[in-house]
Amino acid sequence: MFKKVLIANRGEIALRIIRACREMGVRTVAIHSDPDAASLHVRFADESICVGPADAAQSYRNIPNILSAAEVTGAEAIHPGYGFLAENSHFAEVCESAGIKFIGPPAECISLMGNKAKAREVMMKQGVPIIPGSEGTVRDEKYAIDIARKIGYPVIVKAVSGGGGRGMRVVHKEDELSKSIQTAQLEAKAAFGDDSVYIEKFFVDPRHIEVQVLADDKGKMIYLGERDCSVQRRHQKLVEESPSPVVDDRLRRELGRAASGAVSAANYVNAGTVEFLLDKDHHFYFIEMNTRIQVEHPISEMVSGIDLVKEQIKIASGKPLALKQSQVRLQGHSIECRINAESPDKFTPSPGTITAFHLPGGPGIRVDSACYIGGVIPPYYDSLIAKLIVHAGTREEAIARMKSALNEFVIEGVQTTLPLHKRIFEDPGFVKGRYSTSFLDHLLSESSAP
Amino acid sequence: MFKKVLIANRGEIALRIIRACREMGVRTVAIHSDPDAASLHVRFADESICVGPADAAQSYRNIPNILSAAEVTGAEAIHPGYGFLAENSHFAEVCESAGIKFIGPPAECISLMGNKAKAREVMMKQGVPIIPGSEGTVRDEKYAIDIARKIGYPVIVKAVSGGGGRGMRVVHKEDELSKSIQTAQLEAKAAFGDDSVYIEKFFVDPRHIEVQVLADDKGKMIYLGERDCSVQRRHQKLVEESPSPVVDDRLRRELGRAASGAVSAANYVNAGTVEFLLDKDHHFYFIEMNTRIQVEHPISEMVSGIDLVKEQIKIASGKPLALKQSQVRLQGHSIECRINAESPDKFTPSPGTITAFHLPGGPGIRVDSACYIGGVIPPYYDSLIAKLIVHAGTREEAIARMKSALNEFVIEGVQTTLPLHKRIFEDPGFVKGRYSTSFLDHLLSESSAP
Amino acid sequence: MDLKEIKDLIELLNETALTEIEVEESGRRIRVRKDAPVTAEQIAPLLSGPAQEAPVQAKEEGEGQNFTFITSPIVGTFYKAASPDANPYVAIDDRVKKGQTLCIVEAMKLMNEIEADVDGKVVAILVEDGASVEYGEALYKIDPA
Amino acid sequence: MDLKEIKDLIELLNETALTEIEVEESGRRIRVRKDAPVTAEQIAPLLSGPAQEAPVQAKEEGEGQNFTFITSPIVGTFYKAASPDANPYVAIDDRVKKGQTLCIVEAMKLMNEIEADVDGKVVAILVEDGASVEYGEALYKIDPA
Repeated sequence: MFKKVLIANRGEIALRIIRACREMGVRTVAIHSDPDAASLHVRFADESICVGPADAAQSYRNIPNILSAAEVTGAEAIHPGYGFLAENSHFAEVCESAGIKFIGPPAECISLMGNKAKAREVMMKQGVPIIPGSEGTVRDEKYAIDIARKIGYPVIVKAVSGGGGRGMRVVHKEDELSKSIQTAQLEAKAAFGDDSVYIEKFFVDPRHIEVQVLADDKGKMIYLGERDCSVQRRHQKLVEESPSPVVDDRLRRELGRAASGAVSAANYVNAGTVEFLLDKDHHFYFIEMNTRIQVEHPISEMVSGIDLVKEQIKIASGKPLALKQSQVRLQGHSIECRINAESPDKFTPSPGTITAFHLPGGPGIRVDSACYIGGVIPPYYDSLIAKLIVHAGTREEAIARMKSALNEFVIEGVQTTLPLHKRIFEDPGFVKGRYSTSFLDHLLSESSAP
Repeated sequence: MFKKVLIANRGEIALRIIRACREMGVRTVAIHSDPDAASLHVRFADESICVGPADAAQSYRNIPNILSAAEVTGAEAIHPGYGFLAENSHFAEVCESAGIKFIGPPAECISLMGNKAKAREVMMKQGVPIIPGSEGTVRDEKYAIDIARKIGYPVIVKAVSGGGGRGMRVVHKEDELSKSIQTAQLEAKAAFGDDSVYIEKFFVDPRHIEVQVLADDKGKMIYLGERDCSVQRRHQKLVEESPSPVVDDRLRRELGRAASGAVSAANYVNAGTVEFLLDKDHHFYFIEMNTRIQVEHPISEMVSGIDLVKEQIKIASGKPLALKQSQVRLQGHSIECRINAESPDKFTPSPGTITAFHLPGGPGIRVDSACYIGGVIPPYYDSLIAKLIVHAGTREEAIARMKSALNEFVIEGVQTTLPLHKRIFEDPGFVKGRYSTSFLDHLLSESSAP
Repeated sequence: MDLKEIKDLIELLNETALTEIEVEESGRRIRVRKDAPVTAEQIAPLLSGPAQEAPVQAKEEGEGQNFTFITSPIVGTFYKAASPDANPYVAIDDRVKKGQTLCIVEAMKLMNEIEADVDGKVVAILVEDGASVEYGEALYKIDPA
Repeated sequence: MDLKEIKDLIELLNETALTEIEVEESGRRIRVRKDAPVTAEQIAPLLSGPAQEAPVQAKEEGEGQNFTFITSPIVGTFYKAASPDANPYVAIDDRVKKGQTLCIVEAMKLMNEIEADVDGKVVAILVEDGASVEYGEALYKIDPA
């Protein structure tokens, strides 16, 4: 086991990793930018180093300074968290060449999964169901038209290097196709420096279902059930639950088998998430694989009883997985709300100083947060204030518990999404488990209607 | 199910019951004394009624005002929590005669278990192992001498109506016996208005092991494993864990069988705790049965996944137990620390205003507390600030998690027992699970030694 | 949110010579109150003393006048008269004498007569007939002048 | 405890014209700093602008004198001289010119020469030879007078 780990992140995930390390007897090094000097991750780490100014490109993404910080503190491994450098294959590579263990998959896995078209190809070969669409990138207009006719409209044009909704265009008719491809290419070039795009079947009102996997470097892997992350606003998840209200045992096994296939195809090691789109007929299709710990990992921890961050660290240190698939037992129901510092209607960021912060408590309540009274939500980074996670015997009890907890949660000084979260748990469609990725748009348009 | 429940308590247990009610869709009525008007239990209940001044005898123990409060608010049931009226059989009786359901056992169970000598007799008849000692109360000096000779010194003289260490005397030699009985009688008379005492074998360095039971009014019962509450200071528990580090599966089944016997013997209904003394040879003896929810109930909830307060309410409303004993599955290890507003060395109460209150969070952390920044710990009631509960896969992990959480917990404005709790989890004896009820006295005398 | 408001009120209270502030709006009521610093000598009788059944007397200072409030010593239902057909014990502007019955608070099917503990004039009746009252709730405002 | 101390410091800071307070004791360091209110125009370049490698310049006001601090633009190991045998680049009381090498900060096996960005006199060398330095850590105190 490592003696010292550097955490190349901030906020709640940095604190989450520090907690895991402390419980394992591993010393921690926090890095931080200038404005984060008074952050809890800095306070609770054994050591801390300032790596740059507010701009993340010069601090939390500053590879030379972060590696120097590992070097001067004698850290043997780096945990990247999520965001920042977590899915940067170059960073993983540089870590390994500097003799510092990157707590995540090998650089090749990151770069394979970072290339959406290549990932599709590999999954197809392995027999993992993929969304019908082009083989590789689309350069040629005639090929695009043929493909779109074959799979049927609507189709979606996507950037190969894309993410977060940028470089995407939904096309409903053939005469829009050519223009949409050009626009997507321009956006992709501007956003990612790569104008390659591909075409896929576009599904109306699908669900977003993802499978959590853990794989060690001995070739063993397990999956920990699915998360339903369909409550999204512009591809930003707001509420996640596990299990999904529409996945039964048979579908769960099929999803697990597909996720196992994805892991094998990529020679994947460490924690990862295989994302699927689930259509109305409960057919599922591989979307992409996230090669990192995810924001919503706690709900899988609650139902499986497995500490995913500790497992990440154990796997990176060369330990084999302690559990077999047959020993994974999923119990009860877990839901997570991401409480952001945003106006709950317009979603404009609301940075500022937290003037009141009272957490809900009691049975089945978990809060992952790095906020405190007097602490600041700076304008430079993401707006997550806290993840409120509940666990209960059934979905119905979990919803009741979440409603109760949301009402106890007091945050002042900044605007938050708490009012929106309360609305979601009052919505009859959500309560019945009948929702898709367009649920939140519908809910929000209801309120803006006269 | 009840539509409205009145909670005849304050602090964290009142909030705990309110949370359970809200999750079950049951409306709540909080009662409070004058100085508790700004308490969280008042804030989070649907309705609240002031029932008297600071003095608990005139507010939280004021039976007429509490019943009137139930009447004017239309509450169908009263949850007494722990302390105050929870083990007052007269109150349970008056509730029933006023047509208000008392959420607890029948009044006869409370009064039977409140009489320690009678409870011994009943248990003995049922075959539950009891501590060797006198049959019934001791009035006659010759009988006392005979009994003490038979069971062997040291022996302990105890008040029949006793509790909390008052009216107790340990006797090491025969020539001390007669005087000790007289002193105990005087103390018992003064404290409880009843000078009856009895004699028991006194064990050196035993463990305090208790079994949580749930029984419905159809005659079904289950037990949820044991709690080890040996870390005590003058019979006040400070740290509890479940399972006990010294109880194996065989002993657990035997304890469960004995607890079941106690439930049958008393015709017990609702949640209760059967307390045992465990000697060095792992023989156990019935001490008493607590006829209420206990402060340390969360650790049993964590390992069993069963919400004990919800079960209490369900049982009181006439619902049968949903689980059979064979379906009770205990998982992992849970530990609770009671953080009190006391000086950590002298244990003098430290009431005051909470000026900083930062809770630990993350996986496996639960906090039950009714404190908040700006809130007041009044001098009139007990000094519990918060119960910090951890749950993890193994005892080792649970200890590591507790140490980490204790270090994150920030409480200012009053003195707390946090420093003492930190010391306990650093103690090699505790870490190895080798401790008895005299553990804390030894630990404290070490520090006061020069 | 209440926590913040309560804190603000406490702060305000501590900065001033006031001993109580009460705010009521849209069905919600917040009251903060401070006592003189509590000493062990004061707590001891509190913890062991017998229940006081005498009406609690509270005073209000305002515009140079001292008013006395008759508050409910118990939780129950407030009645202005001995029975639905009877006249109210007292009306506004009536002069009352110490020991005179002002109203009834019913609790546990028992009618508890609440008496004036001061001579004076009834300035206001603060509770509706038949309303439920909590401990310490003001029932009558009396001008002892 | 820190939360309280941080809050106190923030308060102190807000009451004065200072923009930063730093307290260090028994191995723990707290620094609170305030900026001018941040506007959207200011954030935009921050989020997209190129990495600045120039040494950060900080000023201190004290006893009527303005000092300039040469701070480390990177994380690494501080060396006063080009090699263990060589003389330090500069010593206390030396006069330095803008662009003159003051020291080396080694990072990633690369020696990064840190230059003075102002003419002046070296008043203090704030870091031990061979110590690790973080981003923004003050290395030299310069009197530009």
